[in-house]
Amino acid sequence: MHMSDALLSPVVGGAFWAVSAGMIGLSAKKTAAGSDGSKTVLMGVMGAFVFAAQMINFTIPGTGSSGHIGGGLLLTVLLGPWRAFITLASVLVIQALFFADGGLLALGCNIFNMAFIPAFIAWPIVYRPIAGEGSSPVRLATASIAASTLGLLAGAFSVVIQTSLSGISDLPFGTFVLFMLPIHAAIGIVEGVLTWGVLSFIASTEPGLLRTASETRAPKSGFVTATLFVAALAIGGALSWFASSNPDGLEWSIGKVTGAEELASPAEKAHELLAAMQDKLAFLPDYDFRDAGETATTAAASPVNAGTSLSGIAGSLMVLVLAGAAGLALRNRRDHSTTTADS
Amino acid sequence: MTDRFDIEALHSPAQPRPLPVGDGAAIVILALFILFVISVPKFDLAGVIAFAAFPLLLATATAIPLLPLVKRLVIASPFILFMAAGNLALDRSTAVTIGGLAITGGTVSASVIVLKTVVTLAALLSLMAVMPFHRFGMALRSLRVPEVFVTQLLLVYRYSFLLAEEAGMMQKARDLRSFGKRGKGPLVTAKLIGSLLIRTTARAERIYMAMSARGFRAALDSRPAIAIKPGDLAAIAGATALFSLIRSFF
Amino acid sequence: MITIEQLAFTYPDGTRALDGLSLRVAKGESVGIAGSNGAGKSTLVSHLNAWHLPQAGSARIGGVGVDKKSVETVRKKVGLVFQKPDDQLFMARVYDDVMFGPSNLGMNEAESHTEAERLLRMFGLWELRDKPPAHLSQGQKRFAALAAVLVMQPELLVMDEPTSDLDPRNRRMLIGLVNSLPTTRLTVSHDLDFIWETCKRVCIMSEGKIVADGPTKDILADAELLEANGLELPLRLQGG
Amino acid sequence: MITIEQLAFTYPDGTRALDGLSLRVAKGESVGIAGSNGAGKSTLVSHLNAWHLPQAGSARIGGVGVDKKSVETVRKKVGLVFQKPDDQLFMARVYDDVMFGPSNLGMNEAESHTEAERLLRMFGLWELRDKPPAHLSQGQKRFAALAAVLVMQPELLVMDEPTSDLDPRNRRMLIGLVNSLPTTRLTVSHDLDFIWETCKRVCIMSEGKIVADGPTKDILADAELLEANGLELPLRLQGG
Ligand SMILES: Nc1ncnc2c1ncn2[C@@H]1O[C@H](COP(=O)(O)OP(=O)(O)OP(=O)(O)O)[C@@H](O)[C@H]1O
Ligand SMILES: Nc1ncnc2c1ncn2[C@@H]1O[C@H](COP(=O)(O)OP(=O)(O)OP(=O)(O)O)[C@@H](O)[C@H]1O
Ligand SMILES: [Mg+2]
Ligand SMILES: [Mg+2]
Repeated sequence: MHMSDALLSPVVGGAFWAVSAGMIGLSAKKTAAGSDGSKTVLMGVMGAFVFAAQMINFTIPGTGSSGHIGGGLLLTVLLGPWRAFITLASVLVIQALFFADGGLLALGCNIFNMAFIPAFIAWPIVYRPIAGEGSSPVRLATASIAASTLGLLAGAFSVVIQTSLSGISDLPFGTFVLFMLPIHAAIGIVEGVLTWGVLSFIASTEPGLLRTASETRAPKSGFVTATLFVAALAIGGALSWFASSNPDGLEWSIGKVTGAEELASPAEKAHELLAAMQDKLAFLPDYDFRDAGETATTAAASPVNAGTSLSGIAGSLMVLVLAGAAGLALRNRRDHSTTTADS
Repeated sequence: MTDRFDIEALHSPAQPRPLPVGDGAAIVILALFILFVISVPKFDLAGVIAFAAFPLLLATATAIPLLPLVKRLVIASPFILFMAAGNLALDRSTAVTIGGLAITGGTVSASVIVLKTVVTLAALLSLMAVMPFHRFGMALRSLRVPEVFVTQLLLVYRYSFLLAEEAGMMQKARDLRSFGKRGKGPLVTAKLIGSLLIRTTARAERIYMAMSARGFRAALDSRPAIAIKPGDLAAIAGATALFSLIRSFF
Repeated sequence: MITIEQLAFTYPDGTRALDGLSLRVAKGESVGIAGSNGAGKSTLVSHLNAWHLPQAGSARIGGVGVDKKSVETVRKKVGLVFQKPDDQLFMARVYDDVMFGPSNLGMNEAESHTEAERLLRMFGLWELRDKPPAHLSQGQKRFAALAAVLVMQPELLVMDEPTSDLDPRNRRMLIGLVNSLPTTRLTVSHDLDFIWETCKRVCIMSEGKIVADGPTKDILADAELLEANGLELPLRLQGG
Repeated sequence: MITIEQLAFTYPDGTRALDGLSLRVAKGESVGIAGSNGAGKSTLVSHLNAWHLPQAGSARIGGVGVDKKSVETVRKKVGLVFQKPDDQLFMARVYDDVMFGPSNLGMNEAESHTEAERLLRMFGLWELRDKPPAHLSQGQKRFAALAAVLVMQPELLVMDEPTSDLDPRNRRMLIGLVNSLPTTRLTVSHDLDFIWETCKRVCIMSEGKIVADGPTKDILADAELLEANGLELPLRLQGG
């Protein structure tokens, strides 16, 4: 399940962004050392493979909803955690860019949920101990299914936490958890079976591929990853707690950094000026709920920010129309200039 | 089942459009823009609408076809719509009354969620519609994104087409020698996926050989990362100022 | 066996690959098709097994019109060996690939196996039958593709550049093999010497049309005609 | 230019493709390599641009030993045209593909463009320069791959089956083109007539080794030697 920009507060999004970006940097360092062509290719191909697989949705029996596999565990088994992480992260970036899956700010969360968790948690903590070094088919199957199910559950749980911390959705934590976990358990089992199938196919036809992964050393598994996980949640949690006591996270942080007074006053002056103009322009001034000190009114006191006033909306719609018109004008000019240049 | 397997949608623009700022700066501005949009509070509908001006301006000015964009948005959004519906259902406190018509807080916050999605994703997709992907990669390098990662991005992108091509060939081969339901069962399909992996890997290796034989390095370091120019910094600062203004006005 | 009338085909990007092509081939004939690169030969061929459907004009194979409904019937009659063997091989083992068609057609399994073994042995692939096709050399792939089609014993055999990547001895063997087949044959090839030795009749294609059609010994000895269509005399006629 | 000593190579599945092969080619020579399908020719060739690294024995190109460290240096010297053009073309437009090498190597852009245009025009691809390579006919693809390599002006040009899928006229043109190049050349081909016209010296490969080596006019006229190695006389010598 891709986390989405619109459900995130800047602080939560930013915190996970920082964690994921840091991990990409670290993984890049780890993999750059032993880089050779054929591994680079393998990463690319496997990335493309997972990318394609993620585009195929299947219906989950009994739930009436549909899901797709994540491929995180498969990649980790084939490539080792560092390379798998880099590869998965690039898949997620491409999805965000071309298929609008999630969005840019949500990338941090998505990379964390769908790349970090399988590579640095599910694989070392669940898959490795169960699968062992040997190639017993039963252990392979158990490990694949257990690790991908737990990995997906952790990912889904993480989505719930990220959403709840952001405070955009009204869905109660418990309900959300109850909704997310069963679906992802089901997807996890399907994914586990598929992972096992592909792995045993590879073991029988192209055993060379499996060697790549066993060559990679596991990161000092439990410790590093658990620390990072906790750190991410802690940062996210703490910041959102702060943020939620100031309804506007970004303004709050800007204020803290630059010194709140200086920033607030010109902004407010501009505000008053513009508000005055707006009053004149407003189609339905009666419904203008704007009052002084609006930024301090919290959602609890009056759920509607002053900006929701109809005049505000009307004003913003006008901006929209103007922008569209300006764009069209620009385009016509460009078309004109290119045609004249051609002739 | 294959409702989204649409690799063609990945094509970068054939005719890249010139951008008024450097590619790196464009990406930074986009990120800032999204951050500002996301920072609009839960019930502030006007704030989001105002920001919608930017993707609209970009889309109309560069003549990006809107329909495919909207289609992408619809496909990408079931989760969002679900969450928005949640707000709609759960928050029934009246926020505004217009001529006796009560509008609930849920309605407002749900609209904000949906609109934020549309605005941020539209901005993202419009950028990809004007910037070819390899240029995007180069721009990431100029923003100091690690080389290994950028290389992977470019390869995954490139190999997705390869995979689709190979999958197409295999499907062609199978279709031509299977009749009725015979030869199209899940068992054959499973084997097919397995050999798709082998085939694509083999071909990708040879293509990689061809690329590196023509000067492509394991990474893209052969060309120095383009530094961000002062003009770009000014553009970023300008954009930030503008976004702040809009953000505080609406 | 083949009746094509005014067939036209334009690729989605606007390339007009076939431009009102007509061709008749009687049962039992062996016809060669030659023409310069990009003349539209492969495009023509992919209409014969209903891979492409006629956009204009018509094609009939063994009395069946090629259209949406007849796709399977046509494919049962026509064995097509592609120019790119990679378009043809897709199973994880060479042997499975060769047996894929017969088992889908519900042919007698023991007989098909015997035939598959005979072909694979003849092509020097029997020892390699467990390999994934992607791990064969190019010539080996071409033979594997040929075997996969021949084993289905099609009524009409269509081959697109069957000799490319074959070594001279294997090419010689293929000449012997196809000459021994009673099947109606259509052979697209730049190897005019191969056409010379395996086809009684030859058609010259240019820009999506057939511009000459006649007995091989006449057409392929007509230096001027060949020259005008991007071809030259078969090497055997060029002398040492 | 090329010094190969006792080179051996075994694929991961155990296939021994090269088995103690030695070969020396001097600067400026043009050498042909012939041999039956599966003899290991393509495997040999992929050692020349350091795709495969010697598992045993050694290979030196222009004084540089082929090993892990020299990969880049070797690839700059050697222009390799693959047997399968599909492996070689990867950009979204033909023109971009041809310009990929020069721009990566930091060659002068205007000059490379001129050269690319000259080659594409010569190969009849200039009109098709904006097409994706996957939408070309096979012969057109082969020329695109050739152009992409020639534009880089390599010190050593290695071609694996350059004439397959080319029509007779284009094949003739290629003969003229390669004969006009001053570069050291190694040509792998089953088209012995092409080798006859473009190479002064020829080596016969069999089962991963070189089993005969000498002037083209001697080796390719020796029917017995050829016969023993899965080959036959060039068609021009077979007469009508
Ligand atoms: N998928 C495609 N999309 C667009 N154009 C195509 C496509 N395939 C082929 N063409 C074009 O159609 C024309 C005919 O192609 P075709 O492959 O039929 O030629 P051909 O006669 O088989 O050539 P060759 O001898 O080189 O194999 C060529 O100009 C080619 O560029
Ligand atoms: N990736 C691979 N894995 C395993 N075996 C391989 C692989 N590629 C080639 N071979 C085997 O190695 C041997 C030599 O192959 P190679 O491609 O070098 O032959 P070639 O001389 O180029 O043949 P051709 O003339 O058919 O192209 C063949 O027997 C082939 O089956
Ligand atoms: Mg063709
Ligand atoms: Mg070969």
